[in-house]
Amino acid sequence: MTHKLIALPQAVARFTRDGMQYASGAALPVGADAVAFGRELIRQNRRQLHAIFHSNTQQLNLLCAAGAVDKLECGFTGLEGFGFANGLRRAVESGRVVLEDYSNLSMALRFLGGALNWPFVPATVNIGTDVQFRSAFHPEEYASPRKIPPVIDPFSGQEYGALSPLRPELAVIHVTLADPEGNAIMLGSEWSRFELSRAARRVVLVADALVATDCMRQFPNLVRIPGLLVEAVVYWPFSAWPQASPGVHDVDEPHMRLMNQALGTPEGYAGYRRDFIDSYQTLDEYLALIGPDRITALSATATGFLLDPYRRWLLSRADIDELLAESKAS
Amino acid sequence: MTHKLIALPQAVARFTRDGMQYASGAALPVGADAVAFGRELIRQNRRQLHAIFHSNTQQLNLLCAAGAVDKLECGFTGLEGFGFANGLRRAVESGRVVLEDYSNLSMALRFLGGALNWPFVPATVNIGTDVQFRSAFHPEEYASPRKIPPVIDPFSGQEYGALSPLRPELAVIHVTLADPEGNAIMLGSEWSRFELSRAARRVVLVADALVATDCMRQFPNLVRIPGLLVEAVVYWPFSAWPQASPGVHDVDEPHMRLMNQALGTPEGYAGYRRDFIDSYQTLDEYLALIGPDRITALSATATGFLLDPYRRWLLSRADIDELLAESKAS
Amino acid sequence: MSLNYTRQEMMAIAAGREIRDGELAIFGVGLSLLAGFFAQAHHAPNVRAMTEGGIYGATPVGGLPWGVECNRLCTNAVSFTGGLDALGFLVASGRCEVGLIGAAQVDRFGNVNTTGIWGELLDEHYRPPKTRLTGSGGANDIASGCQRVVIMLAHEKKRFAERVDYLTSPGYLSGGNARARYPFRGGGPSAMVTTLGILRPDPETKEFQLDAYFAFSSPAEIRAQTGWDLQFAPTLHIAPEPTEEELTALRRVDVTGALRRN
Amino acid sequence: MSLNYTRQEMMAIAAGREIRDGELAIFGVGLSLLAGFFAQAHHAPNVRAMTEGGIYGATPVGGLPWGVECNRLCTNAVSFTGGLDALGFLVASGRCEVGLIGAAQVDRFGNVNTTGIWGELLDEHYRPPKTRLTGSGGANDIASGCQRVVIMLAHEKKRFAERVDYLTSPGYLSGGNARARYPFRGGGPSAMVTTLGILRPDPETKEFQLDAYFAFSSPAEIRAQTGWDLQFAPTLHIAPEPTEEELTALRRVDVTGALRRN
Repeated sequence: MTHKLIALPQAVARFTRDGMQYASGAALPVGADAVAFGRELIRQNRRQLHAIFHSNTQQLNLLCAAGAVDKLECGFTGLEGFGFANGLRRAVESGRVVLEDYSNLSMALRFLGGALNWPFVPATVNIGTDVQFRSAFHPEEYASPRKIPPVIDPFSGQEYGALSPLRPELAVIHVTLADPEGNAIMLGSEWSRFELSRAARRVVLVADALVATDCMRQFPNLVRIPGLLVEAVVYWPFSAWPQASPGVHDVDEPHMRLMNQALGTPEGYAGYRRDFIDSYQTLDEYLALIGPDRITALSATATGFLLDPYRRWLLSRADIDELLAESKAS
Repeated sequence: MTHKLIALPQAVARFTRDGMQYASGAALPVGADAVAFGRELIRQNRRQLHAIFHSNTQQLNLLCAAGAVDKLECGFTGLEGFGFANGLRRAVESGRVVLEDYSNLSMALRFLGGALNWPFVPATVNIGTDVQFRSAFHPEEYASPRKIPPVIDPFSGQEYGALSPLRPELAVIHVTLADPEGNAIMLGSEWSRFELSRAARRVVLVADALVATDCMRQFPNLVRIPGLLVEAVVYWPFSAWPQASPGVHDVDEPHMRLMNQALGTPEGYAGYRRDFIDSYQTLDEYLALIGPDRITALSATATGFLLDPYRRWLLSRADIDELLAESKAS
Repeated sequence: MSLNYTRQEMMAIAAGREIRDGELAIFGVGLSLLAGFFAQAHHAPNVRAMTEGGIYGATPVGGLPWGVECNRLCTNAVSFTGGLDALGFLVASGRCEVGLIGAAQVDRFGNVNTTGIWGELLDEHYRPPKTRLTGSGGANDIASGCQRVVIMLAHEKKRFAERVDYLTSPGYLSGGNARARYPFRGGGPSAMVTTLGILRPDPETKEFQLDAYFAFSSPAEIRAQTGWDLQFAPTLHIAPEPTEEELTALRRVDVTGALRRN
Repeated sequence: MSLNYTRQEMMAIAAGREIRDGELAIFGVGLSLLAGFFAQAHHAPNVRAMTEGGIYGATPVGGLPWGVECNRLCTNAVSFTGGLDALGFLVASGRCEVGLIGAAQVDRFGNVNTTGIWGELLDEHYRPPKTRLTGSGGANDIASGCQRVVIMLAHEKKRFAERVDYLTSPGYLSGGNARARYPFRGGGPSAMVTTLGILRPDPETKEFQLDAYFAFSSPAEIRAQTGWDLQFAPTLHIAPEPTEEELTALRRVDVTGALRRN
């Protein structure tokens, strides 16, 4: 069986392009998201992205600050306990990012509709509010007739809302564990990663750790994303940093604040880019940037027991490097 | 925390009634279904059930043979490798059971719609066929305007089908493992048990084995039915017999054939009822009926390794009896 | 004040009192999470708490969670599913009995704005806000689907507006039975719990009226801090101050003392 | 015959040849499962096999599975999900490239009946069938959604009807572009593989014509066993007999010899 491992820079080069619909598969703002993929998007100067984020994360906050996003569809744009997302906020307030608002459920429903290849998704939410009436993509329309148009229930004759399904060109999904064939386990809330993995036209995984396929055979009910849906697997531990990955590491509170503060101004962003995006070339340099002490501290998470059942199948760094060398050779 | 354990006869007495919408949460015909719950329904002479079975199982085959079902909605009425379901077949051909046909996906979608409390569910399947045009519930209508009526997509103006959501009064769901609070783990295909557990107005679990709640805390991503949705938990090992329960036991091939052959005639059913329904009073008598040798053989399933990670949390029979005694006392 | 407590603590306790034992309840992040888990710790031990991330049966460990699926809520959960399950199957469906949401701005009918501040009436042509807020998150879904909703917000005149800049989450829309025009599965907001008191909707008009004020507040102060002509309910009264048991329970939940930094 | 093989084996191999390497493919129970796993064992090692129960990456162990989620398919799966995922997200969506289904009765446009036999034309008033079959199961979903569908059935005159008693799973409906009236995500049946030969639809009319007959059969026999006036395709030919490699691969899959009991 051929494996699907690929290095992060190659994954960005091969699977992304300027102007594409780019979806992130993540937990909520403080949870698991492949923020490192966004750093690499910036390193490769991707522009004019049409971003589809179920909820904001530091990745989106960063991409907005970098000017990499033109259009955005999103259910929640804050950082929960860490306040407003300054990079996103600046970009939206200035009009540089056109943000089409939905709710958290309607984003999930739109992925569901995309996964089923439905023409529309019935909605009992968002209707009757400005989420339905106001469209940033069609600002001249009020009430917008096409953002969440009415649909008539044929059984009762009553009017419901109709959400537009999402089928993003690419979804980059954070998972806790993947095997080299792309079978994946998520620990913690799936949020909408299950539905998104079916809605997206292509799926790339970013995994905290790699395991042997035998782990998947031991826990097939945990494998919510089977390899047959997956194009490529990127191994990048702490890709969610400074956010958390349940079972693996906690949120880096000081860096969450530092980062969000930096993204509040162009100068701050420039400094952040210099220090935390352009300052590493390799995974090891990235991990060194976080720092061994901080990695140790963040890894001492009270959720660590969640990973215990799978540790015996973890692939070593040497195993992984060997597989990656193979894929480079081929 | 108060537990939700209840004995099988009490569960049937408390949660079922003649004429109710009764849904079974099961895998496909050869897989996990709480057949034993159906045996108890017959022992308590439940009648006029409106049965909602995603797929047929030996439970449905039996209930049909027993004359306990008046109306049925179903996606598949066979027994897969074991042929046609003779009890169901007789009941449908004679008109005693009125069977409304759907496909396997449309049953799942109808549970999804029930779980979301939608008025209808868009369909790209079943349309254009007799599954849409013919309604056994409204036999005089052709093409039936209300079984799967058309709905107009507001985005394109094109016509789609509209499935009616299901919100059964009771779902009795087979699970591999439950804790006393009703948190549950299924091994093998969920089929539609996840959606059904949200669509049904009340949920009763029938579990092959009970585990301590710590097992659920170790594997929260496996707990697809949380206790907060569950009314009661029945402990009844081999409840799926003669069908299989992945990780626990294999299908009993000779009994599958014996049972289905018996259900092919009224006399055969009467004998089956005498020998395999009215012939036991307690769980121990039920297990004795299957027979210790057969239990040993069926338990030697090649899927047994799937249960290994959870064995250390299994509650003993003594633990379970103690909990049940408590619930009787209260 | 008979006991030493902060305004934030009073607000969290007042909101927590809105939750009844055994209910299926969804809490947001921050204050509403504390209010919810205070209720569980105090008078609603069997509340079935969930978050919009699909985290069931969890209690916070190690401090106030940074988010609704923060690791501080992942250490003792019995089930993790996802957003479609939590916000869809359990909330939008009408199954969830009570939801707690925050608000940046409300109007007299309990409509909520958490999307942005324009600072002036937005005309038919949409444009970016002066101040972008968080958007709906799960709030619209909770406001649409929960059987009843409790809104929590700081009582400041600019937040209690004649009309919200953007209607993010539905209260009673234009009032009366306007909500019935839409197939929401939930009943609408049952209370606004603010830093100064408690407002409840008139049964007919659905206009929110002052039902209770806190011991450190007054009806006059509240009216002055409300942007519409606030009416007093016939039941107007002083909300009971926190009891010692309540305060103890709340502080057990608020281990890091987030609510004591007034 | 150059090799000793059964008609069932020829049919399974002919159906398996319809599956290409790398495809996402859904197999039903019995013969179609064997055909699918034969393809995987022979010429399509990277076929991405799934069942309608949402079992991924599995190969049968211990004999022909009794069902699509039999324990014989549960011992080495990498993922278990459920029906909504398999039949909805992957099949009805149009994502699945090929599906194999069985049929009790077909018509000239590849419409399938697996619901019941009435033995006479059913009028507008519905009534129970003389012989109840299995209903759709996942077949309607596969026939609606898969990019292409291969229908497998015994070639008997009563099964190849002028009109099916009940249209369970859509072929080309009334022929031509009739299918376009409905928003199916799949393209319709690409072949009927029978116990006697292979039928394929005319590109324009979508009427199924005889494309190949097996070495032990003949166009005349097939026409005699077809209930409509069967046309021969311009490409009519003898289907290649099983090669030794094919037969070895099939028998490795059919460990219990189910197909050798003719």
